[in-house]
Amino acid sequence: MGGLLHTVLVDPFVQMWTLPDFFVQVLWEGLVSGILYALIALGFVLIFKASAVFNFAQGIMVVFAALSLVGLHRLGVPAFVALGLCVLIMLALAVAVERLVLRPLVNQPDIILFMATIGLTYFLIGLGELVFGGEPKVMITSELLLPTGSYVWETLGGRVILQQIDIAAAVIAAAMVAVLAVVFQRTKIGRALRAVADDHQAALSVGIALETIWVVVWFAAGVVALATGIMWGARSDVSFALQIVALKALPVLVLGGLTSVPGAIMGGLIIGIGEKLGEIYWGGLLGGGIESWLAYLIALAFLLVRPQGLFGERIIERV
Amino acid sequence: MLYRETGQFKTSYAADQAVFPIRQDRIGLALILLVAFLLVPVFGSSFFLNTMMIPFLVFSLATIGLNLLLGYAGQLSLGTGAFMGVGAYACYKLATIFPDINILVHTLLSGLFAAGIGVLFGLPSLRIKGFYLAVATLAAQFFLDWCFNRLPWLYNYNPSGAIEVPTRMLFGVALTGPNATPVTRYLVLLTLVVVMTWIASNLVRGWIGRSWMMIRDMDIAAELIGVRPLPTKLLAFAVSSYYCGVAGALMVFFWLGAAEPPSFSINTSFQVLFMVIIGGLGSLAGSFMGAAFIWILPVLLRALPEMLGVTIAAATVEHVSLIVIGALIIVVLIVEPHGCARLWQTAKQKLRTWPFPY
Amino acid sequence: MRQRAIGEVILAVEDVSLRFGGVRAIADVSFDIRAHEIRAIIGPNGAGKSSMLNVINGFYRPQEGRIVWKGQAHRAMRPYLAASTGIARTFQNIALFKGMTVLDNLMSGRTLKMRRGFFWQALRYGPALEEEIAHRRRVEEIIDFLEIEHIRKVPVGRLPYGLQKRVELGRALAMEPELLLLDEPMAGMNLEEKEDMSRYILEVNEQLGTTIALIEHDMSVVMDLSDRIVVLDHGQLLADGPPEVVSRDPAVIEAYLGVAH
Amino acid sequence: MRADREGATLAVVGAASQKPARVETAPAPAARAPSDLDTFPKLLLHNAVNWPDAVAMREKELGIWQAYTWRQVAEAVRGLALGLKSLGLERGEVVALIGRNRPNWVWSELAAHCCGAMTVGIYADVLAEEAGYLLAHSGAVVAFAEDEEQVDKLLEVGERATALRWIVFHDPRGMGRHDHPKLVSWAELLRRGAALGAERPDLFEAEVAAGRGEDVGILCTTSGTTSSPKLAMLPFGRFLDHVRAYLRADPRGPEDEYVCLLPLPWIMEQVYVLAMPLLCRIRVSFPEGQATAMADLREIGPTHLLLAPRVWEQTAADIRARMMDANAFSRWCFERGFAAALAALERGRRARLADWLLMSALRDRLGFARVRSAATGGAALGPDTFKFFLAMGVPLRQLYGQTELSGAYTLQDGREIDTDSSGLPFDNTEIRIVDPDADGVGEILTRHTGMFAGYFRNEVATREALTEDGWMRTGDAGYLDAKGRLVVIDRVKDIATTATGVRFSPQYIENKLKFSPYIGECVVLGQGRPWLAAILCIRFSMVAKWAESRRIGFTTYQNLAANPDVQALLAGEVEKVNASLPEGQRLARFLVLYKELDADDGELTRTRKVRRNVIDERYARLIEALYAGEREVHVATEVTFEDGRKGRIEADLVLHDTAAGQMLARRSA
Repeated sequence: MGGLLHTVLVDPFVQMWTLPDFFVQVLWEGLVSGILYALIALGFVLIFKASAVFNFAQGIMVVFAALSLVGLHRLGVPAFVALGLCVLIMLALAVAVERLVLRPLVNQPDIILFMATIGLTYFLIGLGELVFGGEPKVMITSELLLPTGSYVWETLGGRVILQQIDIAAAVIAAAMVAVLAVVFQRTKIGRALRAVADDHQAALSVGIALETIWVVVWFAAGVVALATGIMWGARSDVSFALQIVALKALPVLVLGGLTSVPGAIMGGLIIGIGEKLGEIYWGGLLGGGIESWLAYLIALAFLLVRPQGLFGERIIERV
Repeated sequence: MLYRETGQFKTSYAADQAVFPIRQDRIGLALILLVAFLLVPVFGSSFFLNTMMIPFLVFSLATIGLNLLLGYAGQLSLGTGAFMGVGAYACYKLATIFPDINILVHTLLSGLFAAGIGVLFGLPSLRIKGFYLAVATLAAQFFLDWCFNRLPWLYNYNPSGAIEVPTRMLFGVALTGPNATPVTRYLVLLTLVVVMTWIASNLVRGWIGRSWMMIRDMDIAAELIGVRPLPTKLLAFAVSSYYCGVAGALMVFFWLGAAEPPSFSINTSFQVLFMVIIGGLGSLAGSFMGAAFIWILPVLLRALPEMLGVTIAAATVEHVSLIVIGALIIVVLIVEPHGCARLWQTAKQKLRTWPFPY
Repeated sequence: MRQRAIGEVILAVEDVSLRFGGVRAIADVSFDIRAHEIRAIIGPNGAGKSSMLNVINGFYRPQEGRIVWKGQAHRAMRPYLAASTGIARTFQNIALFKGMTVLDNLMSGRTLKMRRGFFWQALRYGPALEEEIAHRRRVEEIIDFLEIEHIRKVPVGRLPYGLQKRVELGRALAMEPELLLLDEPMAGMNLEEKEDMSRYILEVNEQLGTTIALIEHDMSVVMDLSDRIVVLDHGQLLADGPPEVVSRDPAVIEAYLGVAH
Repeated sequence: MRADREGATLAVVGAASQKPARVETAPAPAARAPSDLDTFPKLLLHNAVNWPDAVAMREKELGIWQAYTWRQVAEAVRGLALGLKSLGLERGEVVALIGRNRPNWVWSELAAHCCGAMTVGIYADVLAEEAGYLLAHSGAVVAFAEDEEQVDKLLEVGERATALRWIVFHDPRGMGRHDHPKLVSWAELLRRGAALGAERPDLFEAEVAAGRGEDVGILCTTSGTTSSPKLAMLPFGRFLDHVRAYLRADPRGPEDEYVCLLPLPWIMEQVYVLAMPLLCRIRVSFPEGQATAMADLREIGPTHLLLAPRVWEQTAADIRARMMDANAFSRWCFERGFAAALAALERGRRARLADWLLMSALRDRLGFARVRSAATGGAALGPDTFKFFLAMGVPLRQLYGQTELSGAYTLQDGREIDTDSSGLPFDNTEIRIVDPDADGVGEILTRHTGMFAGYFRNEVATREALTEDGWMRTGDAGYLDAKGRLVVIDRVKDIATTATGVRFSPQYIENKLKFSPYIGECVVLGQGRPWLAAILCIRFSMVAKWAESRRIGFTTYQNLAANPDVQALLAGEVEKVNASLPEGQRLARFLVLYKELDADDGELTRTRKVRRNVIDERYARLIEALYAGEREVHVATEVTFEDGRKGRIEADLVLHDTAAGQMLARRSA
């Protein structure tokens, strides 16, 4: 018994202390995957805030965007033209979703809209595989002028290896969040979007049609998805396996609160780092692979304490 | 049009509360049962039974299970696949540890294990609602999935990581295993599904079902009427998981013959969830319709090119059918968000009142 | 006028205070309800009337004070305790189960009285069916009493407001409560519906001896129905007494009658 | 004096079915020994002994149909009768009953008969004043009241009903507040009866045995259109004898079902709900309440049906109203189906396809699927409504009779389509036409074996009603056609002649108008006037629907009726009717009234016949304006609202000229 307690409660920390460079490496890995989780969660939050739709298709949108980019490039389209085309594709997708899915389903219960986005997921998977083929592809990292090498940071008596692409990802993610923040704080459409999250009527009074807002947020989510897809694709490769990883965004979301942008970012980082630490230092005890569920368990434990999430608003029940 | 109800009057509450108070409905049900028990086994090919009817029945049962939880008690779960897996692995373990006890007993017992696990993961439902709860059940899904992969004891250390169904007999007839005929498996499955559907319909019509619906429709009012949320929700989780667990056991023992963890993955959870939604929340009959729609339609879609004599690459067919199914789901949700059951209800109401509109 | 024996104090609210965050909803209020009486709670909007009912049936936990219910003192009531010991209520904004029929809504009021366990429920045979039918019969009597025969199998969501109010009263009655809390039972009703509702309330009170506490804005209804009136304003007790006394209380007239009407 | 008796008329009219009525195979048991079974109580006990476990009646109560066997009915009646004896009820005294249609009414009535008392039924919706008159006039000593509402009514008239000793109430709800020495609860009555029964076990049987066929059982109110109701005395023996004749004309038996929808005090419901079940054991079912009546009727699926003309009219109007909301396909089916069925009807056939596809469904939706014999009575039914139901396959037949003559005594045989006559007289009935004019039309006089024994406490009226040799003056004008069928034109008094000498029947034209789905009630004027005019009331439900479909806003009956579009709609309907009338009988002017004609205002009788004298008096100003050629008239009047409150209505009414009217005006100019 004492031995078990020792293995669980003492050993991992001893390891962290004795191999600090490795610990920092783990933290960095966790942080990077956390950023990617956060980006996917960000797409969810944007859409949920504006239309109360729990967009299950966010994960596949990431895959779809990345696939389109690689696919277009393979057809001989120059990289940046392909990137531009992909942005247009995401816009077209946003418009199509608003017209064909959201508008006819307006005022339906949440679960129905949720299911519709799963339907959308199937559709996009089928479409993506049909057009671009199902096999994994390599992201056109260098063509997009993204760095590929790695820095070696000699510190704490050891070495920490930082992939340049990861640093780029962090920078781009930060930039994207900053841009979004500016857009939402400073523009009319941003104000409308914030209003709509509280009250649909109030949003109308801002003078922008609900439909427009929906298109905008789905487009924004699409762009976020494209960026996420590039980053993620550059780290591994572009395949449909990504969509299961995208499910990780769910615990991130509940941890952060479904409607909170800072929550999504914080949640992403917490989950990313927590998961990596757990896997490296404790996973071995359970035979490994605990990464697949640890995030959910962390989120679940957290929810039991704070049901509305980290940044969610407190629910007061009334009769 | 078809309905003629003049002169059908009830002289007792029992008759008034019957599931099918209208004579024409009772005749219809009798016909369906007749077809299912007689015509399908006699005329159905092995292929038809194996690829359509048997999976349809398995999924119908799982759908009823999830529908009890989601449609009646209003608790969203994304862990159906895992709960089915618990039933399957429990049944497998029971069947190998106690080989002399009848496999049907094991099947029914295995549901209890799923129920226990279901209750455990249902505990957070007291504090968490809606999508937040869905994430809690996802924890169950991924955790259990991991268990199926990483605990070799569960699959008896089989190097392939799969569970393989042993042959089990009843009255000298092979019920499970490679020697069991599709007709035998179909009939056993059908009988179980009919009985369990009957039990589910009993439950939802009594105070238990009403308590679930009270929690679903307005949990605060339910509480003030004296329904304690936690036991009520946990009972819903338990019963639902039991049904899913039995469905999982049946899936392996009477349909697949062998199974690996992917059979109980998140995709299965979503598939069953779709069956519930497309079939109709809070409708047992809808569960069957949903299972038929989501299972049989893709099978047909895949078979379609062949039937038309067109040769298309299998992968392409697969992709196109995904596109079609995804689009169809959205279309069905738009046309009737309450699912096939509501569609049927509406149609039936029209038939009952025709030529009047109401 | 009416012949009922008003009995002992059945419920006492003692020095109850309730806060939401920094907002004070009820401030140090005490009053009592006697068996078999009709007790009105009145006051302007936001006076804390509904909160008071929520405290009595345990939906809100007051920060201070206690509730003495049938001789038992409670720091705070609990919804289940309240329901199982005979407190039923209706809600200002109708809290019916929208997806269920009128009949099922009324049957839901019988849930606490149904004893047959899971096994019998699953079979729905023998004792379970007998029990179900016995309760159905009781519910049918309520349907007869409230004259809602024509809608018994209609989902409540489809009913007009007045009928929903009536069904909600029926659900509370199905619980066979000793104390019935009615939160604005006549809000939004026309004259005829109000008269019907008044008649039902009186008959419940007279024939079943049910104690009734009600919140109502229509002063003529309050004056006609109630034996004693509690007046709340900004969470504080303003007056307490028979209708004729309360209606002449200058503080009440100023705070409530004078302003609201 | 004739006017005095017109209330006695039970109107008439019905039509034929294609199906021959089923011939009853088993002879009615009563037929074996009619001489012994000459009272209701004796028949009741006879049935209870011979068929104790057969269902006699059902009531939908607490959501399900509760059945009562003949034994249970007899037991209940026994308990009540003993209770009545314990209250001191003597033979020959009168018991009044008021309330809605329920088995307990029937039991109470039979219990009173067992005690040798006479019963008088009072319509549940009468005002206290009228109830008071009936109680005082009949000298009732015991009154059965359904519930608090009826008790209040009876207590309100307490001083006038000096003979009234006891009021037995059935429903105890709300009665806790009442503390009146005359009040006895149903339970208390049974308790007292049980005590008396224990004391004198054979009292009940002795009382029943003491009854004689000559005893008057029922005092049936005649619905006077001009005066206070009179009470026709109907002795058991004669009444039963006449109902046997009815059953020979329209056989029915223990397998048949009837649903009691019409008010029980009405003579025909006494025939259908009291006498017929006793004689042939047709089962009677009582609906749960007003709101569920038609749904309950459908559940039971009666084989025999009797509805008032206005119910048939309302049903036909409802069918058309519901079809207005149907989709194009259903409407097409409906229109094609009816066109085919009506065409076939004219040729004396049935449109099989239409019947199979459409009519059988319609009959089922309405609950008429099992109806083998449907009748209409109480007033005239318009020929178009009549054909409408025949086309639907409902074997509707017109009957004709009077309260004084134990109800109906002519009935169509249903073998051919006949929208004019009221059919052949029963085999016990003689009909004579007196003072026929050139067309053979004269007053109808009738005599049969089931005639009343005079009006209760009204010798004068009795003498006026009967001729020296015992014929009843019906006050109706009519003739016997070549086949011996009776054709009723109208009330003798109501057959009107214009100043220009044109004879017309206002009722005939009114019925034509009322076939329009938009016209609810109407009064045709013209007696002694140069031309005809009409006062119309909209059929609110239909016009409201029509208005909604055209986005015409309205809040009340009054402003809907006053809407110019609605007025134009009605003008169109009037023109349609005018087109089907001979030139001299066309309406020249009309107005649309601001309210519905209402029994509570005395404008209609309780059986919803127009009281012309009341109309003439109340709306004199409007009528004058019509004939003075004014274009608009201002009215200010008092009305009674649904909930009994009185109020004032002020309105400006537009008076319309029809095309015929304009032509007349041009001619006279």
